[in-house]
Amino acid sequence: MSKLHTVNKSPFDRNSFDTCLTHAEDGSAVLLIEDGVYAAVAGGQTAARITEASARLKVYVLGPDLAARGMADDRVCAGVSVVDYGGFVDLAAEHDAVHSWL
Amino acid sequence: MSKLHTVNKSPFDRNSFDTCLTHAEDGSAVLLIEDGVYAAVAGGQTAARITEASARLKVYVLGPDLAARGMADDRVCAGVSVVDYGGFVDLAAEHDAVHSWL
Amino acid sequence: MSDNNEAPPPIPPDDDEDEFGVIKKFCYVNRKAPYGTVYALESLEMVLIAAAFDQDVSVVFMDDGVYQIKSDQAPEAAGMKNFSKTYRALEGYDVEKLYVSKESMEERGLTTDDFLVDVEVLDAAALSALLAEQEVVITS
Amino acid sequence: MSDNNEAPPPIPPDDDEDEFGVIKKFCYVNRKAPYGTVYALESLEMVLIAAAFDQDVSVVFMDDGVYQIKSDQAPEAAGMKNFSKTYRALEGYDVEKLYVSKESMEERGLTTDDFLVDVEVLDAAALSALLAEQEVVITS
Amino acid sequence: MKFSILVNEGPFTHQCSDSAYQFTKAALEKGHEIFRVFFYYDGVNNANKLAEPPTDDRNLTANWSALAEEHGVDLVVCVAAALRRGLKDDILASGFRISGLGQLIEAGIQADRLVTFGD
Amino acid sequence: MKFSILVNEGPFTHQCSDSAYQFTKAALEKGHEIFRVFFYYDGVNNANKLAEPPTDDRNLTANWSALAEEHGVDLVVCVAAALRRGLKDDILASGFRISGLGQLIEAGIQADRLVTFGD
Repeated sequence: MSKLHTVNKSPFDRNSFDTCLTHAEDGSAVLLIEDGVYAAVAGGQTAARITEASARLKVYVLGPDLAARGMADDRVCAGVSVVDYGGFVDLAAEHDAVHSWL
Repeated sequence: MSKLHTVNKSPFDRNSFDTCLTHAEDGSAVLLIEDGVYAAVAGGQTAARITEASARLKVYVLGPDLAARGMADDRVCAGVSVVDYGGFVDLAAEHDAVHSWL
Repeated sequence: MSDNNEAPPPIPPDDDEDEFGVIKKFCYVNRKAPYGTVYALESLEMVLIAAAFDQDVSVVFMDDGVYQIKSDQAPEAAGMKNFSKTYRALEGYDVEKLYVSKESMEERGLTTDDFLVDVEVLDAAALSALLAEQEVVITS
Repeated sequence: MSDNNEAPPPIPPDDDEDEFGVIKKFCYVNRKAPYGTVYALESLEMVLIAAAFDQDVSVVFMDDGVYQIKSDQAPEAAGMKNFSKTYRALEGYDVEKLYVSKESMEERGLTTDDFLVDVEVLDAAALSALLAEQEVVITS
Repeated sequence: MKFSILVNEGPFTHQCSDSAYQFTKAALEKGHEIFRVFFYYDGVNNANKLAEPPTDDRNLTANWSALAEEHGVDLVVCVAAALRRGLKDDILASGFRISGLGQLIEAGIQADRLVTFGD
Repeated sequence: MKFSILVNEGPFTHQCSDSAYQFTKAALEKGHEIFRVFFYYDGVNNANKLAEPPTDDRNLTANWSALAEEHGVDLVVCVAAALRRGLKDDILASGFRISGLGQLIEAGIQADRLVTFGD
């Protein structure tokens, strides 16, 4: 069972980002959406964890949610791919199940 | 201005407990309510922070919210006083203002 | 759980196929504390209904979700309804796979003696493996 | 902010007393990110109305609240309304005391160049002192 | 002493409505005055008279209405927050009134303490 | 591919309703089938036809109704969650129907993927 994990909460306020990274199996995909996109911004305290995670997981971030929050694509950590809603749908279709870390 | 600070979120899930402790001035009061009461339970990872905080702040916990969550008064960390809703009202009246850390 | 909304589902017959002829691994993941928000209560209502569909149901309690099954809950003084006894009824609905995160339990100063139902305690690696094989993951 | 609900308040006359003859220190504390939830938007509507009452208003951005005043917000592609320009209008309503937590800003990899309004950056000690003197603290 | 109360979340969904109600009741029992209870954000959903919780659960809307009836507590729902969420006069429970955000600021000015309950 | 969608939070209050709507629209545009959208918890508030957001903001209830109209998307509101929150037939927007939680389980069984949006 390959999984797409989604995280929609700020890693500074909630624990869902950490819990997701702890439990996502090697090779699965993590998509950051809504306030979850802040985890992917370079220069912040979460950047190291993203870099570490991207060595064993595929990490994606939802572009429209980044743009909403004033974060240009060039502020995203290396190793993270930006997708749009269509890309979100594709990821959900390509994996066997979606686990939303609410 | 003496303050009553309230915290209503679990310290394991949200940052309001930490932020409140960082910003509450010496001598002010902190009342843990709703899911915030878990911070006052002995034996958990937050116990040390409560002990540290109670050296410079007056720390209270709302009894009905502890009981709701199955935590008997004897599981509360030393230095923390248990109050009921009437006690909450008294604390709000005794201090000059209430700061709810939402 | 309630007496004027939906009736609780009947205990399902013990056959191997549900009405759709498909059995999937359904997993309910509970990460939120009870009473502060309604998620624990309404998630439990969901699990009860799911039981009537004869799927392969697992229920996971992790992070603050472990507080949902704390014994001795008494929310009446705070004006709320005590729904904790319903966890004990899950077994009667053939929902028997209840799992608790070891790390979440320990961080909160809890032991298995604190829980009102029998659960299997899994460490992070075992819980990750369990989650990985689920086909439908319902979170709240 | 809206055109079919309440009209924005008129810019208040520059007198020293409000209609109640009392001026209190009102502080709006913003700790939540915009767009993920509605708190930032509706809190801002509250601050605009407050301005009409000629109180001594401060607005604090701390924790994820610092994201509220990030420049270049473009929520249209996500189907949401861009309300960020309204922060720039605060000055016209005589709401000029805007404070940002230094630690919150730095933890998130932000600098003052990232903000769409002029703010005063306060470290934790200075912010604590500011909060301590407020008479009415409104959080959301 | 004069208290004002701000309620930011809907009933059932968050305990904050319960906490606000219990605080208000305890304050009245101690002889304090409640200047106003103001409902903002999802708090406006406290005023929905169509709410029909299971009969073995509490009914917060009815509880608030009873406080207004018995103690004359002023229950004010923010018009802008209510419009956005579809809380209209047609479904407004007894004892509540819909008014502007200015009523909250006034509550903060006039009361000795403003106590906020939310998420 | 067949998708089912679960929406756990009310419109405006949380972005989850927007995300669910944008995902559903994108899936339809890619030729996928939406088996059902199920509204639970405060998600039932998406179906309140009285909602009147500022005219310069999006109207999520209207957006969902349009999806039902144009693509025949099945929008199901949980009856138990709706009763508790006062979301009744009187104020139900077009294209939505109120039914039991079993519809969610069925949606999980019948669809290839269930995607949950919440807080």
